[in-house]
Amino acid sequence: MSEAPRGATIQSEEGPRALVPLLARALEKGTSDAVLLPLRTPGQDSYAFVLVKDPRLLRQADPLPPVQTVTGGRALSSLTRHGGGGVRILAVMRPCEARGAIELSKLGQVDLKDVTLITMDCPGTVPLQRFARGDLRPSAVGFADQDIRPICQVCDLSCAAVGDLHLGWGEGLAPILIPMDERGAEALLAMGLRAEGDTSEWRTTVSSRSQERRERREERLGQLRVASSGLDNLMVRLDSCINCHNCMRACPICYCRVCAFDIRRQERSANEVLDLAKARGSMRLPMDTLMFHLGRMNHMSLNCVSCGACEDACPAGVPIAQLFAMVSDRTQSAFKYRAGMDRQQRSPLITFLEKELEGEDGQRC
Amino acid sequence: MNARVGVYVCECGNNISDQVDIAALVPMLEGAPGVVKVMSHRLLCSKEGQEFLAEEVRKEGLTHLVVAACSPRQHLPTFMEVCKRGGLNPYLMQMANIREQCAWVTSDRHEATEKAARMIRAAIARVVRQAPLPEREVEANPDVIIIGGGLSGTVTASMLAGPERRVHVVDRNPALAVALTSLKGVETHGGCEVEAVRGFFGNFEVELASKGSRQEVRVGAMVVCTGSRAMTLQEMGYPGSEAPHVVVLPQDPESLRPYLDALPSGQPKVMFVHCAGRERVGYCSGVCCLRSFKAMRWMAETAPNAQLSCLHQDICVPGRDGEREYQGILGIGARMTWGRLTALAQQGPQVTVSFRREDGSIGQDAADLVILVPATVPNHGARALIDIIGVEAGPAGFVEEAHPMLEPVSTSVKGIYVAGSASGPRDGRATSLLSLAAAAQIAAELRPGKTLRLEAQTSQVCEALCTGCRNCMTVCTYGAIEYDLVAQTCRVNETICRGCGNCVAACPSEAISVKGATYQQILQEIKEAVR
Amino acid sequence: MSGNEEPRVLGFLCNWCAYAGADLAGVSRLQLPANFCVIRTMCSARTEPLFLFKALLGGMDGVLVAGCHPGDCHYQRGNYFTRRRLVMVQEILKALNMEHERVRLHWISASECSLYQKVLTEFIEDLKGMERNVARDEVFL
Amino acid sequence: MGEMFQPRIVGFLCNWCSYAGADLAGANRLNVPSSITPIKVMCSSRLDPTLVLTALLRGADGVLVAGCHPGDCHYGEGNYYARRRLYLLKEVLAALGLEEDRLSLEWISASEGKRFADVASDFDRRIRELGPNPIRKRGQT
Amino acid sequence: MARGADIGTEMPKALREAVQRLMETGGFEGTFTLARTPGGGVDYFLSTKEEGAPELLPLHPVMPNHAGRLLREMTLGGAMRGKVLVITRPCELRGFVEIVKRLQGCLDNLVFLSVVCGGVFPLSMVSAGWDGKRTEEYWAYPDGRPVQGLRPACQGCTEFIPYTADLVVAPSANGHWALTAGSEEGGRLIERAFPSAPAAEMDPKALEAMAVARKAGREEVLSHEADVKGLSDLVKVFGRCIGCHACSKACPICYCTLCTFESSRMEDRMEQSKGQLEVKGGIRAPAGTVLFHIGRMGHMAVSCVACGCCQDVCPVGIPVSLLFKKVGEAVQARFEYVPGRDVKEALPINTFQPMEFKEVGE
Repeated sequence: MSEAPRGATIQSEEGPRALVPLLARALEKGTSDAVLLPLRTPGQDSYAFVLVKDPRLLRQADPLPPVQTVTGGRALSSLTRHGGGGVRILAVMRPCEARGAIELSKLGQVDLKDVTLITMDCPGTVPLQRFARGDLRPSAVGFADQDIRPICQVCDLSCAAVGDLHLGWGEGLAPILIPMDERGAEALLAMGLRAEGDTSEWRTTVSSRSQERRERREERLGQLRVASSGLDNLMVRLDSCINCHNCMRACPICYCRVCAFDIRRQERSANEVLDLAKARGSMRLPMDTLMFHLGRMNHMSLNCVSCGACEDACPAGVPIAQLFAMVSDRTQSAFKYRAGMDRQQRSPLITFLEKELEGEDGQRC
Repeated sequence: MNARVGVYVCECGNNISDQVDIAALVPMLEGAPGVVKVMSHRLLCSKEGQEFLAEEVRKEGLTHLVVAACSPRQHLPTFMEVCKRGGLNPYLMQMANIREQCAWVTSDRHEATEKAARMIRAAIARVVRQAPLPEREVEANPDVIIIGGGLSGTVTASMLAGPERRVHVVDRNPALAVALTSLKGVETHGGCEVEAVRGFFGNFEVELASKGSRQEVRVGAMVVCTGSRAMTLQEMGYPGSEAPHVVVLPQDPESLRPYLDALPSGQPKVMFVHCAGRERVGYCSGVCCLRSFKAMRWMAETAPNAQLSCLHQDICVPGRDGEREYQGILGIGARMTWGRLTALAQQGPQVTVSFRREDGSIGQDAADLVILVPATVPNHGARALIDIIGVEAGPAGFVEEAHPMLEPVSTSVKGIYVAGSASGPRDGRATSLLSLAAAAQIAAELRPGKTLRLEAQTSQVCEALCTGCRNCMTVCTYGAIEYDLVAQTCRVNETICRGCGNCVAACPSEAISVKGATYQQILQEIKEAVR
Repeated sequence: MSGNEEPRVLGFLCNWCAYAGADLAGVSRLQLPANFCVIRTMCSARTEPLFLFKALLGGMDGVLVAGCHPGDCHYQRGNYFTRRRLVMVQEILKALNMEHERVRLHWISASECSLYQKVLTEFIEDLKGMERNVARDEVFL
Repeated sequence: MGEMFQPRIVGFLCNWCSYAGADLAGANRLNVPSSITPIKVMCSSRLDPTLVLTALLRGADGVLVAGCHPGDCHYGEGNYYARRRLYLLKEVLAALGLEEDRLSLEWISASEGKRFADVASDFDRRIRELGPNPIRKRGQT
Repeated sequence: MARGADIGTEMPKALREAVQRLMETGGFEGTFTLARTPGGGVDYFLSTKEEGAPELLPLHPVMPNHAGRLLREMTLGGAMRGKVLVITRPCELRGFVEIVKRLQGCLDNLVFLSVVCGGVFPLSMVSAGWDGKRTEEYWAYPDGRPVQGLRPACQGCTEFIPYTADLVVAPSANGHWALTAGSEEGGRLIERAFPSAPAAEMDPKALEAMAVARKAGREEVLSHEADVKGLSDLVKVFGRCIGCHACSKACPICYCTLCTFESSRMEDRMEQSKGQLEVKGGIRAPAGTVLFHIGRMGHMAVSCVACGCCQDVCPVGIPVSLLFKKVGEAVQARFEYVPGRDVKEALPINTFQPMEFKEVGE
């Protein structure tokens, strides 16, 4: 859509929760078969993505929970990895999760054919471990929350309207549903709404929010770069890493069945380790911490959406999402790619131009 | 079974031993894991050396062999044969190139010896991780399909057809030349188009469609002889080219006769404009100057009172006869002007020709008849055909050769060849030459009754690890990887795979590996290199 | 079970004894419950514990594993391993208070068609006395 | 450093161009630093970044990857992919301040024996200036 | 049992010195032990030289990785060439022995030093910063009072005495600690390292007091979070599982290269899920959370050594280790099996007695 999009304003005080009755209406209308969104779990202490067909289940729904458990991309992948099977799904998730889903669709792990992605302005989430321990149980997260994860605090795409339908909201802003394409418009219609409202207020808000975040991102990641540049500093940054590889498992992009670096954990024989230990005095075990993190950066930094799931899953408190953000900001801009933003653009490593990557800063390659 | 590796160091006369201290080298290698024998020899590639090596393999019961000698690019086949004679699978042999890449390039004897040791240890570590590979062969269909029944198609067909090889010739044109239809062993399919191609070298299935009917032809190879054509006036797009006295130079100058008859009496001006459409296509077609000169000569004979002129850019008349033709044209008094055609305009009975001179200024001339000498472009339908058969095309839409010098009639797809001007503008002579070359290459590679040797070191997919992301498929040049819709994993067609390993690097899951260059094998080499 | 709903039961029958016994029950025209689904395995030892968990969590009200009597295994000793595995499965279910009665192991030879009928009927009767398997309606599995 | 620094450089050479080029350097008796140990790969595209990374993290002081010139790849377009992959690796290393200069990608054809020798010598000199790979001394990787 | 040597009262310093002596006199090529990382944390190291070696912290009360897992990864390809002193806790040693039974590692040339184990603290406590006072409290002579803040699995651990260690650090009498021998090799090592130290033995009273405290602790920890009453409770407990499978990756027993729960055979096709969606009105995505955990119990409950690593790495704090402990104990008791007790003892699911469990199947 070239001209400014229009949206449907919803009269509600509830922010993203206002979506729930609309989704129920869309389900009842029958234009969609199911809704994928986070539900409160039976223990009432967490959230999980559920594919909902029965609208009664939506009573437990929270479209924008204060914590990120499984990312939406992974949830969608688990359902559609082997094809969507013609089930028309309205999938509600945060922009970073939706970007993850889009990246996964490029990697053949998500089938978006019959999926309508619904995204919304995201104020960020609180750290999963603190939430799980019960230290932090906010009922809702606001845009000014100081407890949100460090990676959310520097997210400049928290309001990226990458879905087919996007919900804009925030302090002093009435919720507004904005169709971003044909599919979104259809979904809006199924909810019984019309995109007649002006979106300029939302756009202004988002643009200033993003600008602020971009500046903070530059600043904080810049500080991190200074603090972790070079082998010595980097090793200090990774010191508490226990090589559990859980960052990789929580990552929505890491889609391999067995991580290459898990296979390689058994690569060194006892004698090899002994020889190395003798040569260097001692060897920390398990080995190849750096290999794992650098290798993973090579495998997926181009597709990293900075969702922070890795950092949430790290039992050792490594600021891994921030390190990845720092690296992937650079690698993605080197290939003029921003993960999950453009569904048409091909992933950089499976395509090429005959003339490229030359000049500018000399002969890098 | 435990590995028994034999390491044989060739002195290569003095070529290696001059620079590498063989006496010091041999003990450095003893005791490497799996190594049961290390020995040096004066010249392993000699007849005596080969026999010695084959005997050693047998006598020592070697399971793996390392030959430290010259470049595998020189003697790999030699020593693979030796393995076979010794009863060892030839892929269980690894060569360490200590001549070209060590002895000959290292001046310090000590350093050369150390480096040789590293290289040989790497070869040992690599070879013990090598599995025996079968020499794979596939039954091949000797029949050939030729797409296009023009000059190149006819030449190729006449060379290939025989009692043991059936040749199919397909052409969009329903009426094919008698030269073709009367050929023995040739089956013509006039008025047909290729709809789909399945399979691979030796076993293609080609689907042909004509109006209302379909048929399938099974062949071992395909030759693209779609030829080329002249660019049309519309395609050239010069302003005013619709003027009645502007004409494109036809294949046969005789076709110009009606225009000559219509020329005013007296001394009518006839202008040949070279390089028509050259800017549009972006290349010099290379064959048109000569064609134009021949037409001018014909015209000088047919209409002797006509004043001939020629607007040209560069004169391109390579070869034995070109210069003679050019001088001939100058001899008959044709006026040569340098200029780049910009526009044409019919003004009264004459056509005004505007052109840009070398210095950028605009010149004008007028003629009673303007003959545009057109650029050569791929034939109609070539683009669609290229997409159907899956070969690479260049920017101009011609079929791209596998290699312009080494493989001028091969394409990016093994078993699909290109002849004549389907791969670029050609004159008749080059067309025939390339057609003969294609026929010869097919005759050599696809001999009736012979099976085809396939690349042994191909890629393979581990289904349990494959996630179906199809990165490997995307980067494969040869279309050797298929996606199995039921299993939802990728699979390598080992008949097509050529073993470059690009897919391996594209797969993050290590679900795909290439035999003979597995991760472990390269890793072992790395370890030895950094030791 | 609430109402008159029939319990759904899955059976893993070994080819040589239990399955043959089931066939014989058919030949003998013995009447059997309809809501019983059979999976034939070559040996009862093929029945992975995982299959049992999967069936239970998939909403099956009961799972029956039946093989040759101890000592009669067509593959000599497969059913001894089956027995240990079933012991393990039942211990796991017991420890989690998960209605281990839903999983049963029986030895049924090729000639014991009436035992087959009896085992099956009793199993289903017992299941009727239990609640419907909650896994059938559980969204968060 | 107590003793003279003898770099260890891994040279990944593509079979069709650069390996042949290195052979030619030999045939012409040019001088190539012995620090470079060649490893033949069929195509530069066989090298995934992690393999190159493995070499660096296992202690190689430098890694030289050489393949056919763009457009000349024996397999059509492998080297274009190789270029992107290594570019990515360099970017990752650079982002973390990890001496990306220890890695170099060069195009060397089969006829460029002289160029191979020059590139190798030049790279060897640059690595000597950089000094030993610090990872070699570390008790943790 | 061979003799033991009194090493004094000052733990953990005395332990460090004992290790030093053993290294000097035992003919070892290296020590596998916890040590200080450059960044100030604690992790396992294989240390060979004294100079430049990190500060050794043998038996420091944390378990960043399960030593059995690390030893497995190292010795999968064959035995260690030289003799190495491996300093681990009893559950780590048992875990390694258990995995060696599955041919995933090799015990040759490894000499084990273990401890009458006081348990370890959770990993989160380490990343929050370690306080020296805690070390002092931890190494106080055991008198039956539980140490506060240990891993839940440790609070209820009743298998705190190692079975197959060559050397065992144990409470002796009067507040003294002893290095005792668990094998002939251990006896020889002690003789060589401590030719003149006063003889000492394990203190049965201290062990008894520990056992009583642990039994009480076990009742305590298993009675809360691990007390599940059927599927609905399980769904509540595992409701917050994010499916990262960190528990299985940290587990010393889970050794599969491709976990079956991550393989394609466990992935539902949408065509199949549709039916479930109809019946239930909704399905969790990814589904299979409970199946994963119960299925994993089916795979490794017989071998679970209740080390607690699974719970330590769980990012959402599910009491995984307690549930596994409960289930593992039940299964192991039925087979009268203690995992890792003896490397020659067959895995209960890989063996059978013809005349057993007669009640099952009839």
